[in-house]
Formats: sequence, C-alpha cells, structure tokens
Amino acid sequence: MTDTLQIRPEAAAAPKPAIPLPTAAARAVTAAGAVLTAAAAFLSWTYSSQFPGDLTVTGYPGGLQWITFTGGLLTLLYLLVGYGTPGLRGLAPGGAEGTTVILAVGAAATTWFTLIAISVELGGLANLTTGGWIAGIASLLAVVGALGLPRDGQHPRGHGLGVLLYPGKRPDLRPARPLHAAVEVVAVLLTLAAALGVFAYGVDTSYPELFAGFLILAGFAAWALNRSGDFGRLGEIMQRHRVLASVGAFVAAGLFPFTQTSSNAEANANLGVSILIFAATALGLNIVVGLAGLLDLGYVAFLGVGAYTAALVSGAAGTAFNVQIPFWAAALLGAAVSGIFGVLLGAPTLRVRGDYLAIVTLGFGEIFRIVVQNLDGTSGPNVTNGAIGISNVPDLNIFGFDFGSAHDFGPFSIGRFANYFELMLLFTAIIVLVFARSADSRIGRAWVAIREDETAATAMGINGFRFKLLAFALGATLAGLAGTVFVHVNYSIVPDTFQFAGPTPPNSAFLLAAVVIGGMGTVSGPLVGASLFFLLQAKLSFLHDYQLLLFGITLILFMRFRPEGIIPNRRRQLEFHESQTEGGQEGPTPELRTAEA
Amino acid sequence: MTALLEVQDLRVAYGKIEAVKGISFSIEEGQVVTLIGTNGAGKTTTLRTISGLHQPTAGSILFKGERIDGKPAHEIVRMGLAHSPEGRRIFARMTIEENLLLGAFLRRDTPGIQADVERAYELFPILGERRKQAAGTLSGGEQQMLAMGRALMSQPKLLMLDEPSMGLSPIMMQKIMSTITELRAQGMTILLVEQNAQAALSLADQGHVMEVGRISLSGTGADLLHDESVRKAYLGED
Amino acid sequence: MTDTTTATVDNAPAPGTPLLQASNVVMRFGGLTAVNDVSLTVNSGEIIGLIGPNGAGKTTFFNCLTGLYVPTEGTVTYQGKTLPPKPHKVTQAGMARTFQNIRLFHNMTVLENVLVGRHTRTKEGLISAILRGPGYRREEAESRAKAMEYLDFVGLANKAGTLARNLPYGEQRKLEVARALASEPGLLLLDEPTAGMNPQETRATEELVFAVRDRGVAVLVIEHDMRFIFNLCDRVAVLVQGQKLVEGDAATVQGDERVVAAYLGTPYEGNADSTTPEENQ
Amino acid sequence: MRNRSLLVLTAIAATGTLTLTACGSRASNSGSGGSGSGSTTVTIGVDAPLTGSLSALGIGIQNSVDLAVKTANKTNEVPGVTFKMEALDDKAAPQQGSLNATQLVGDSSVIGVVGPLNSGVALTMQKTFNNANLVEVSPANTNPALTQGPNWQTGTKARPFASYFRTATTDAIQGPFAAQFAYSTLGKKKVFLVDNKDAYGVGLVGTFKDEFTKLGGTVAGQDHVTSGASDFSSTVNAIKSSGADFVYFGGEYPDAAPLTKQLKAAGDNISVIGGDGNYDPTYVKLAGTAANGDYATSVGAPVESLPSAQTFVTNYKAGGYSQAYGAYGGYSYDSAWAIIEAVKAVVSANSGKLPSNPRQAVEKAMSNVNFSGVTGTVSFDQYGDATNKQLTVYGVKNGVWTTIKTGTFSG
Amino acid sequence: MHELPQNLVNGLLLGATYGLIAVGYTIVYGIVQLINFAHGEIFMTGAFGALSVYLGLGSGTSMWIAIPLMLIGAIVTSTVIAVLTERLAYRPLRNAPRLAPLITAIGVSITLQQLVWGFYPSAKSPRVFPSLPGGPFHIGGVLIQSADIFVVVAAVISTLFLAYFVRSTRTGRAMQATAQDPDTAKLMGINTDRVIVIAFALGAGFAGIAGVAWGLRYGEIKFDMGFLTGLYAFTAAVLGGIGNIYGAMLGGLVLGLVQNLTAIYIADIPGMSQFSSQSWSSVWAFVILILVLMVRPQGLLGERVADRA
Repeated sequence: MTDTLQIRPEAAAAPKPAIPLPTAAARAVTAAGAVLTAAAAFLSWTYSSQFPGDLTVTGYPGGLQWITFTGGLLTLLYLLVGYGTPGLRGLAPGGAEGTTVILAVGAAATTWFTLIAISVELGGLANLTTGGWIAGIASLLAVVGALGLPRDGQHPRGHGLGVLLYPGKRPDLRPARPLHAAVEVVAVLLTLAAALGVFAYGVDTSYPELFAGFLILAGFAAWALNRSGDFGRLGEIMQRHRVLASVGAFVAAGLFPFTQTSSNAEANANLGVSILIFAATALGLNIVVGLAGLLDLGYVAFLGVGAYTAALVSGAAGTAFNVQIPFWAAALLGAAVSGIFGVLLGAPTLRVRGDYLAIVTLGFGEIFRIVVQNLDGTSGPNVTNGAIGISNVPDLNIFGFDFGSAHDFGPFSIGRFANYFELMLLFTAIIVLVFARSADSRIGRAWVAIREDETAATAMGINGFRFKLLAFALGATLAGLAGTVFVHVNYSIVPDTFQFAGPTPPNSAFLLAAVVIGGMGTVSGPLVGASLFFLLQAKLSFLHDYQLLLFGITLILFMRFRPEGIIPNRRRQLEFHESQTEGGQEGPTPELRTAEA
Repeated sequence: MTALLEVQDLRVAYGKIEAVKGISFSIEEGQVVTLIGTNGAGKTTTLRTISGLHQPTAGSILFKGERIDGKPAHEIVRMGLAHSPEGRRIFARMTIEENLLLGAFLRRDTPGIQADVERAYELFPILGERRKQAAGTLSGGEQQMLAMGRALMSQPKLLMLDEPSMGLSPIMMQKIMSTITELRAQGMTILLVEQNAQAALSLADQGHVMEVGRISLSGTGADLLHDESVRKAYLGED
Repeated sequence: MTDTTTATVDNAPAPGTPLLQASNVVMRFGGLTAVNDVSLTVNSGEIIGLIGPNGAGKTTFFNCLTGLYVPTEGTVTYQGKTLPPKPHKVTQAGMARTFQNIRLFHNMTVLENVLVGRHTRTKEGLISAILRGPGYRREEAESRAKAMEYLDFVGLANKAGTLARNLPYGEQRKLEVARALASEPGLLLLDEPTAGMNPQETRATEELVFAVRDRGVAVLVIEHDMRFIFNLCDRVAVLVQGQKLVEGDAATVQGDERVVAAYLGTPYEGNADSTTPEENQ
Repeated sequence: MRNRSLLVLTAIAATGTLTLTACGSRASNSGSGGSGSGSTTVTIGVDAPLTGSLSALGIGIQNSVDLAVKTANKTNEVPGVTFKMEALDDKAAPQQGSLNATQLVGDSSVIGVVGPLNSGVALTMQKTFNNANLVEVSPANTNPALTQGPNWQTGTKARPFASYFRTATTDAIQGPFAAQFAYSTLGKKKVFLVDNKDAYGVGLVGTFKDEFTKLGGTVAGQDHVTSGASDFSSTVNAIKSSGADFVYFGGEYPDAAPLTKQLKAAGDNISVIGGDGNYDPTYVKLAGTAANGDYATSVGAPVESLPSAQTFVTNYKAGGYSQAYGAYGGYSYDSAWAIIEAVKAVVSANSGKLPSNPRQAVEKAMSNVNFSGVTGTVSFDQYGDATNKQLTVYGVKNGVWTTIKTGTFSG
Repeated sequence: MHELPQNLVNGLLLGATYGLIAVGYTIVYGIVQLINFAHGEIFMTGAFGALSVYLGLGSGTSMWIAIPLMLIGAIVTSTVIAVLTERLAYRPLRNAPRLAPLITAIGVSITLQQLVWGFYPSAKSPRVFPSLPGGPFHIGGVLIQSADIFVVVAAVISTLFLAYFVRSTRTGRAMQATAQDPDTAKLMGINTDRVIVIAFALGAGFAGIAGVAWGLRYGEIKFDMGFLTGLYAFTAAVLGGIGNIYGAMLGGLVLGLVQNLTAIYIADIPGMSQFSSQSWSSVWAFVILILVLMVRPQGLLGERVADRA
C-alpha cells in the first residue's frame, strides 16, 4: 500500500496529546516499554510452577507470557508504522497513534491480568518475581508513552479523563485504489491463515487463564485493527475477491482439525463441531430475525425437530420406528420435517403482530420440550422415548467412510469428532450458501422489504404472509438440517437440551444473542457471535457459579454499547461509505424522516 | 426590548448527518416570526430542538434570557413555551376535553383551567360541540384546531406552530390562518413554520427562509413577500 | 428527466378504454358511513384528480381501490375484473400506488427499492435463487436492466447505490414513483405526491406525471394543491362527506358553487384583519 | 517442582538456543512423563454439574472423589502410583458432557472417570469413553437402560458399553422394593402414581407400577407433572377423587414437597412414598408437618449402621470441604475407590508397574473389583451395575427422617 | 366429572396470580412497547424481599403483623429493582432498534436470577415461605385456604386501584398520553421519563404482591420461579390484549382455568386420555393462546391497531 491511500487527519484539528510529552520522547518511551514488555516475557515471573503454564522459566516464554510478548510486539509494530518506517507506512490508513494506544493498553491489560491471576491463585503479590514486575511496569510505560503521542483520528468534544484517554475514532476513509491482483490474493490468503491461526490457538488454550489472556489481547487487537483502518481495507479487498475469500475461509476452517496435533485434538474437534452446529443454527435464525425481521424466541425447537427426526430413523434401538435410512435421506427428512413444523407453527401465528409472535414462538419452544418429554408411552403415544431420550445413535457411515473411527491422512490422524467437524463444515457451507444467495435475490429483497415496511411491501405486490412463512420455514429447515448432525455427534438426544435459556448452547436465548451480538442480517456476524459465545462459555469454566451471571451482564453491556453487533451489516457500511464519498450528505436519517414527515 | 427567544449558532445532527447547520434568529415579545422552506430544510428540527425534543450539538437557545438548550422538554413547557407539533399529534383515543386538559398538565389552578377550556371552545366552537367525543374522530382541520387549543392551554409566552396548514383543504387553511391572525391580535408571540409561504409571510412580522439547514434569507414578512427569489422559489411565480 | 423517453409499457391498453371502474361504492365502519355511493371511472391515458377536505373519505375510498378494504356495497373492477381484496393482488392485477407519507424501504439501496417493485413481474423462487441457474441469471439481469431504466426515467440512475434514506426529500418522492412503475402498472395511484414540496418541485412533479401518462400509464391522483390538480388533470372528482359532489374538468369544478363553499373557499390574501370573525379582545 | 524448572533451565542454558519445539513439550505433562519422583501420576476425572441448580450435588461428588484420591495417596494404596483428580463441569447439559468426555479422553493421564450425575449427560458420554476404553463409574445414574440396553424392560438385556459402570442402584430395584414395602409392609392396595416427567421419575414410577400390580395392588389413577411447577391443585384433586390409599411419587423433593403439602392441605391425609430423590432433609423442611407419615426409599444401609460410612463422614468433615457431600457423596467415594482398586489390580498383575496403556486393563479389572465401601460391598455384575441391592425405607416422624426398615431386594 | 367447582376455584385462583403479574407486562408494554422479559424475575425478587422481612422479624411475630410488613418488603424490593433496571439497562436504549432492549431484558432476567441464586442465603434450593393461620374453609363444597382469600382480595383491590389510578389521576392521564404519543406528551409538560419509571414501579409493585401471594399459597419460593410463571403471565397479558389492564386480569383468569381444567377434563374426550395430565396443561394453555390469536389477533380485550396506509 502506498502513502496516497491514507488520509491524514488535518493537523490543525488534532487535539493535544493526553499526556503532554515531546513527540520524540513519547516515541522513545513507548518503544522502550513495548520492547521491555516483550523481552520480559523471557524472564521468570513467579517462583512456583503451580500457576498454569509454568511461568518460572527464564529464557523462553510460556503460556500467558506468549500473549504479552505478542502484545508488546504489536505495539512496537504500530509505533513504527506511525514513525513512518519504510515498508510499513500503509499499514494504518486510519492513523497509527490511536492504534498504538489501544495495543499498548491491550498489552498492559494482558500483562496485568497475568500478574493479578498469579497473585490471586498463588496467594499474594509475593509470588511475583522481578520478571513479572518488569513486565508490569514496562507495559504501563508503553501506555504512558503511547498517550503522549500526537493524537490522530476524531476525538469527542468535552473534558474528563475518559475523553482524555480516548484513543479516538478512525477518520472516515476513502475507498483505496485496488492493489495488484496478486498482492491482494496474497493478502486474502494471509488474512485467512492468520484468522485460522488465531482461532486454532484460542480453541487450543488448555486452561482458562490462558484463554482469558488470549481473549483480552484478541479483543484489543481487533479494536486496534479496526481503528487503524486495516480491517476496512481488508474488507474491501475481501469484497473484491469474494469467491476466493469465502472458499478460502471454508478451506481454512477445513484445515482446522489438521492443525490440532496435541492430545487435545479430539476435544478441540468436538469443540469445533459444536461451534459449527451452534453457528449454523444461528445463521438459520438470522434469516428469520435478521432478514425477515421476525422475532423467534423458540428457535432451538427446530434444531430439536431435526435431531429427533434423524434419531428416529437412525436405527437407534428403542425408538418408535425401528428403521434405518441412509444419512443423506435422514438429513433431508429431518430438514423437511423441521420445515413442516415451521409452516405449522407459522401459518396460524404469522398474521398476528410482531410482538405476539415472540410469545407464540417462546411458547412453542417450551411446548416442544414438554411434548417430547411426554411422548413416552405413558403420558402420550411413545414416539420420543420421553425424558429418557434416544440413546446410542449409531455413527454415520457414508460410502464406507466410518465417521465413528479415526482415519489417517498422511501424517495426520483425523478422529471421530474431526470427521463430524468436516461433515458439519459442509453443512455449514450449504447453509451459508442458502443464506447468502437467498438474501441476495428476489426472495431476500422481499424479506427485507417486509421487515422495512410491510404495508409498502404489500403494495409492491409482495404477499407478506407467504414470504414471512417462507422465511420461517426456511429458517426451520436449516436448523433441522443442523439438528440431524447434532444428534449423531452427541450419540443421543434428550428433551432437556431444548430450553429457552440454559447454561450451555444451543438454547434459544443463546442463539438469539449470537445473532444479535454477532450482527443481524450478515453471514459472518452469527458465525463470529456463535464462536465467541461458545468459546466463552466452554473456556471460562473457572468463573464457576458466576458464569451465567456474567453472561447476563455481558448481554446488557453489549446492547448498551454496541447494539448493532460485532459485525454491522452491509447497510451500515453503505451508510458510512456514502457519508464520506458524497461529503455532507443532506439526506435525512430515519429519525429525521419521522421528524420531518 | 429584549428578545423573548434567542437562537444562536444552533447546530443539530442526527448521527452523522447535520440537519441544522448553525442558525441564529430571535423573536421579540408580541412578534410573529415565520420559518419557511422546503421539506428537509431543518425547520421542524429547529422547533423540536427549541422545545427540548432534540439536543443541539452546538449553539445556544435563550428563552426569557435563560438558557434552555439541554433542558428536558417538560421544563421548557413549564417556562411558558408551547409547541404544537407537525401533523397535529392529538391524542386520538382521548376525548377532546381530555386533550385540552393535558395541555394544561403543568397547571394546578382548576378554576383557571376550566375557564381556559371554555375559552378554547369559544375560539373553536366546533370543539365545544363535541367535547366528549374521541379526538381521533375529528377531521384534519378540527384536529388542527384542537392541537392549537391544546397548546394554548398551558398559557404560553411563546407559541410554536409547526405546519398548521399541512394536509388541510384550502377553506380549512384559511380558517386556521385567520385564527393565527386573531392570536397575534391578542398579543401572542408566535413562531410559525409553514409550507404555505404566501400565507405565512403575509401575517408575519419577521420571516426567515431556511435551506438545507441554514437561514439563507431574512427580512420582514412584507419584504420577503416581495423578494424576487422568494417569489420564484416559494410562491411559485415565474 | 423532463425529456421523456416515451417507451410505452407493454401491457398498456388502447387509450380511452375504461381501466378502473368503481361503481356505487359504499364503505361503512360500524354505524359510520365513510364512503357513500361513489362511482368513478378512469380510462386509459387519463389523469384523474380526486380532491376533497380532510375526512371526506378520500383515503377510505383510496383503500377500497387498493384492496386494503372490501367495500360494503358496490364493486370495483379493473379492466373488467373485480379487484381482489388483497393489496398485493391489486398490484399484480396492474395497479400501483405511492404513499402520502413516503414509505420507501429506507435501509435498501435505491436500486433495490425498484427491484422490489419488480416483484410481481418476476417469478424466480427460492430454489432457483439458491441454485442460480441460467434462467435465474437472465431474469435477474433483465430485472436490473429494467430497474435502471425506471431510475433513468425519473432521473435517479446515478444514485442507484445510495441508501434510500439518504436521498433528499424530493428524490425520495421520485423513487417512489419509479418503484411503483417498476411493477409495470396500467394505472398509477398517487397519494398527495406534492405534499411538502415547494412550487418548483411541484412543477417538476407535474412534468413527471405527464411523462408517466405518456408512457401509457393512466394516473389517479389525490392532492390538496389545487393549482397542481387543475394543471394536470383531465377530470377532477370532488369528494365531500363521503359523497361525490361533482366531477368534471378543471373549469367545471372551480366554477361549482358547492365546491367553493365546502372546499375551496376564497383564496387567502394575507392582510387578514378584515377576515377575523371575532372582535379582538 | 522448583527443582524441575532449574533442571529445565540448565538444559536451556546448555543448548543456548530457543526453539519452538522446546516450548511445545513444556506445559501440562506434569504426570505420566515425569521421571523425577519415580512415581507415576494418574488422574481420576470427575464430570458433574459444578455450577447451576444441581451444583450442590455435583460439588458433593467432586469433593468425595477428592477425598478418595487423597486417602489413596496418603495410605499409598497403590505403590508407585500417585492419584490426582481433575473435575470438569458439565452444567447438567448433555452437550457439555460430550465436550468434557473428549477432553478427558484426550488427557492420557486420565485412567478413570467418576460421573456424571444426570443420565441425559451420561448418554452423550458413554460412547466416547467406550471408544477409548476409559472406565466411567456413575454414582447417580439410575436409569436401567444405561447398563442393560434400551429393551431391558422386555427382558432382552444387553450391555451397550463395556466401560460404563455405576455404584448407584437402578430404578429396576428401587421401584419394586418400594412396591413390596407399600403392599406387604404397609398393606396399602390402591395407589395413585405421579411422576415429574424426568428420566429418573418416569423410570421409578414405571418399575413401581409393574411390581405393585404384579403383587395384586390396583392403580387408582396416574398423573404427570411438570418439573419445577408449583401449582399441583389439579393433581391433588385427581388424587382426592380417585380414592387412593397412598401416592407413589417419582421425582425429586423440590416437586414432591409442595405436592404433599398441597395434598394434605386439601384434606387428603394419605402418605406420599417416593425414591431417594425425596430422601432429603429439605423435603421435610419444605413440606413441614405435611411430611409426617411420608416414606422414601434409599439405596444402601443407613450411614450410621456401617462403620465404613462413619469413617467417610468423619474424614469428609476433617477434609475441610465447604459444601456437604450430598446425596451422592458415598457413591462417589465408592466409585473413585473402585477405580483405585482396579488400578491396584492392574499394577499388581503387571509386576508392580502401570502398563504403558493402562486404560483397557483397568476396564477389565473393574469387573473383578470387590471391596467394602461407604455404601456397603461394592462390586459390579455383568452389566456394570452395582451388585449391592440393599435398600432402606425411611419415614418422616415428627419432622425427621427415621429408618423404618433395611432390606435386600430380591427380584 | 370430578369436583368441578373446586377445580374452577383453583383455576381462578391460579389465574388471579397470573393476572397480578400480567398487569406489569401490559402496563410497561403499553407505554414503551417493551416486552420486559425480566418481569418474572421482578416477581421472584418480590417474594424473596418478603421472605427477608419475615426472617428479620423473628419467629414470634404474629402473621397479622408480619403480612403487611412482608407486603411492603416485597413491593419495595420489586419496585427498587425494577426502577434500577429501567434506569440502568433500558433507558439508555430508548431509541435503539427494537431487538436491543429485548436482548437486554433477557440479560436482566438471567442476571437477577443468578444474583438471587448465588447470593441470597440458601436460595440454591427452594426456601420455605411462611403460611397464613386459619382455614381451611368449606364454602359450598369448595375448600378454600386462607392464602386463597389473600389472593382474591389482593387481585380485586389491585385491579380496582389500578383502574382508578390510570383513569382518574393526573399521573394516570400522563401515562395514557405517554402511551399514545411520547413526544407530544413531552410537549404537554409531561416528564415522560418519570412516567415510564412510574409504569415500571407500578407493575413491579403488583409483581411484589403476586410474589407474596405465591409464597403464601405454595409455601415455598425459589430463584427460578419467575421464568415459567412470568412466561404464563406474559401469555395471559397477550391473551387478554396487551396494553389493556382488565385484559391482563381476564387473560390471567382464562389461562388459570385452562391450565387447571385441561389437566383433568381432557381425559373425558374419547381418545385423549393420554393428553390429560398436569404436564400437558401448559401445552393446552399455548394452544388456547394460538386459537384466540387466530380469531382475535389483538387479544380478548385489545384494541385493533389500524394500519394507516
């Protein structure tokens, strides 16, 4: 990238740095802090190897030290970008200084998280050795230095510490000139590889402290890359190479089990397939909620319908129909039955007002569980084996490939859950394809039109009821499809899984939260939201009894500070683009419209 | 004579889009001032900001010499500023009388309120005839009368009327305009936002033309009425 | 925009044949009669105006035409067929409409808005949208081309990628017209198309309506702006208290005493002290 | 431990280089590969709900296993082998159970697992453990299908998973035992059956009903309630009008207590008999005087009558655990101890050393385990079920559970 | 037919409790169009508030003294929590997209449940709630507990009070105005933020009373009792026509009756005997809800909201 791609904020408008330091001094302090932070990772931080990851070793970093090491290096990198280092200059089109601040804070946060975790778990600050103290102080030094850098970006008016320390918002970027195609392809591939690496590392974190540290740094790094404008640039490039990016993403995801060589490989593959099932289901829900704007609070029931259908025809002993049909047929059947349930539920209720739909779907979710529990032969005909559930669902065998056992591919051994991971990845790809293609078609436009203004949509000749029903049925079908894999992965199915809210995914509240927090109406939003959610609840077990409490508080805070989700949808990006391509746009926003209409 | 209302460098934004881009004007006691301009010019936004429904991003609003920008709407009403919103916005499911009583929400002097209700019925006899009827059943013109009557119930020092003639038949528009004239004659200070530039300018002491968030032209009503560009753009003359 | 491309619509009938026929329409809500025995005919190639004071039943009548209400009595036919009582079927039959207070799909782009308007003239379903066969691609491409043509017609082609909500007010009105035209109607219903416009914009709208008519689309327009109505319409119907008071050309209506008394009044001439009905206090 | 790190440090200093491969081998392998102390460390995994509404029971399981592990280490139960516990939280959710199972299987030091609490969770774990030949001993699963296959009721018993064992007694024993007690001892002939639609309750009522009708009793009526519900008025009315002598309830005390309370308040003073889900002090606390005259069966002999149990109680108290061992503490201790015994057998059969891949051997050894545990003699039959079929009936008298009768169930 | 009158009475009593909670949903929805998902938890915290008061009083206190104090404790607890959640969680989202406050409400619901579960002493298992002395009474073959009388009195007085409050007080009129058009209400000088807080507080107060009624009737309270009960109460509010206070009560009564009667009398329908148990009753409740909404989409007493084209 060249210098012409970036717009520097007007110098005159730039406010004074938060900490008044000469720029040279600020750079020196930041650099020293960042380098020291990274270097301190090579020292021993504590006396006792009791702390997970064993941070007693001088000479090479371990566990959380790798995280602080990375934090220090990233800070240094963007400091150099801001310094105008040749070859790096294009890396922060949105301004390097604010980015540096965020990264420095991120590095300090992980460092101090580690130090605090050591002190708490081992009982007191006395457990820290010099190395730990050096890291702690160095990381703070980097923050102080970064705050002394000249400020870039857009800063809110006002006073107070918060505003003073605010790293600024990225100034609006002009779309960049496309780079050489080969460079862009390499950029896409590198990004995908990096994403795979980060994800695989996060999944493989073997103890909660490491995961928490990873999460802190990953969060700050994501913020920093967004602030620096790199995400925006990458997004443009990805958009230009959409097919490569999406195929590449799936290939990268498919490689995930091959990156897992430790003894945790199967556990991680299990985690991976669980995430995929959850994410694919969330994506199905996104059609209903994100595209058609219908609120469904009982969506997990459709996953259940698919799962039960597949279980009943899987040949598992003790089911009502003792039949076994091939999996492809079972998958289609599960999806179809689920879709039929969607129609059965939707037909009488989609005519009622939106908020009423919420209660009806919530009721359906609960009813599904109760009905399944009751269909056991004593309080109803025996279909589902009641609360005892259907157990011992056989492993899949497709074209002689036994999903239940491990297979060797060259040097890699792919276990049972990895097999299912690849299968579910295929299903996820199908669901993504269905979502993306239906969203960008006559059907998808009709859905969005209904969501935007049903009366106007009807006046355009759209049969509102029919299309809402279609969205509902399609969403249900996709969930049912995911359910057919779900039941095989888990060997069994019991009614208790399908609750409105529970401690683990999938449940209706988590699904909705994954969609909304991820970003409604987007493909990647629910995928990211679901992954994050699943990992959080699976990895942060050390929170014990406070986990669900923190989940609740997280929901509240997220809606308070980022209601549009992690990945806002295209419409928002468009709005953003327009406001900078056309300068001071005169068009009224929706609020303005209601005010002026 | 000090200004009753003084707006200085007012800026209002919705998200990233600035709807009002630094306007200043003032109203003396007893004056009728009108803002004219096309849709989307920022007139309604200006009124809503003055009455506290929006927060300005910059600038100040002084009412009776006191800053009111940033105050909540109900406190601004208490100070004597009434706003009859665009599109009437009457409480359709309540009766006419209940609507009027809500206009006097902040007053506690029951006899005075009753007297003012009767006065509103005098001003708009049609309302008096249907006082127990749900307001939603009134025709557009009658709803506008109710909205004006309701605004007057708070005994305001300044009355802001937003598009009182919108969607009305010509005959009803004439009625509304004559009511405004009558209020002016009674000494009421009025800030009038109107589409119908002809009618508005002809009864205003002072007029401001708003275009895309800025005041492009100011002058007395009569001056503006005879201004070449105003005649072309807003009065539809070639 | 004013230099109109006079590409006529494929399914436009010959001028002068009756298109929309409302006969003796009565609409009652409970005991309240909102529309009482109103008949109205729109012939192809015509621009018909519908005026009347607020609460006169214009909107109710309009809703009877667009399928939102089923008339209590009387019939509404379009091209000889009784209108189905569902708005989306009315559009399918060939009548498109705009809204009094613009109802665009604000978070869709300008082009997407028009594409939604193409809904009834396209038929690719979910399966073909997912499979994306050649048929789908062809239809989608054709639809886009048509949509761009309509945008070009109203002069918004250069804003195809803009979000509808970011359009200025006047252009939003134009987009609504383009969106309605995209369903290739024989009759276009305009509900107060100049509300909130200044005289210049109003005149531009007049041109647009004429251009629409020249494409072979008949127009029924509800308006308050008398000058607009009388400039534009071949015939004007006046609705007062649920009944049609008079119907005829501009001169007839303007000259009708009952219309002046109930609706038009005498033009307001400023300096209004003399018109004040009551004494000052 | 400090020693070890010094050792590593010297090694690093000696090579003088830092390589990524070196980092990979550093963490976790504290146990099996460790050569420093000369003792092999093996892990006993625990899977139980450590959070959520069932956490009291789950933590009781965890602590009891911890106690067993500590005791085994202290007494050097298996020479050359040090035990360690790793507890995972399944949140009472099947999916989490599946994740935990793969994690435990992946950790090569894990030699056996105690858990889970919920049979729904067990269903998703069984096969994963079985594929890895990792023994799983549940202290709490009572559903017969887990060991005897889904068609156990029709007489075709088939053990689905060789690695699954349990110290808990199945519904197939507890239900009939209660039926015999009610019919023969109490002389009641007309029962009203209520279950709360969870796997435990349904199983219990089903086996009770079969035995009770076989004995000649009649079922006056049956109702099913939603677990977690509070209003049982329709059930109470149905019971009243059925004219039943007593109610047999399948489920847990949070549902049973309000039921008995509402039943007595409605003037129907008949006994409610339940399984070990009812046998909890909270039952009496919640139901108050309404609980008097109610019965519950529970597995094993009363704690105070077994010396081994008393030792457990004393040691548990001395262990300083903040939470009570709960309903399944004894079984959990016995489950862990069964694994320890199996390891012991394997080690002694392999000339005092743990074989390099001990899981399969431990699984085999489990069938021959036989020792006197907290809940009585612990051994497993051909299905992996506990052979101990001793049960006790408790009754509420003046607001306290008191032992009525201890007996052994005979088919 | 087994004891039909008794079943009717039981159903109505259960329904009255639903109605008391449903009022809170309906009143908040009517003003801010928010499905306050956490309202069930407000009800639950009210019950725990009352229990705290009772425990604080010591065991010797007469129930006649304790009950009013417990009621106050319940109302205060519920109200304070409701007002706090409104202030901290919902108010900042007043102009956010529709789903945001709903997700927040789910978050608040989980948070409140977990707070009680984790921090209220021994709340991990059900806690005993005191009972009223006296009774039971036989009235025409129907058995009435003294707690039942409390429920009836509470429901009747509360509904009458609320109807009076909304229709005839100044604040009530302000609530109506805010419900119809918040912006214009502000222009009338109504402090709409305050009105919204009052709506939350009123609903919470009723939920607090319902919490006490619940505890007295069933003798135990638990941290998760709010979810299912809240769900039924919300169903009742929708059934009756959300936004309508009488509708909420009516919906509650209908729902209570349906739950109680279906559990017994479905069995009398040939071939349906398996579907008649308490565990099916919630299924029937939702079936009824769907049937009612199909016939009357606006609920039993709801007003049709015309879509103005």
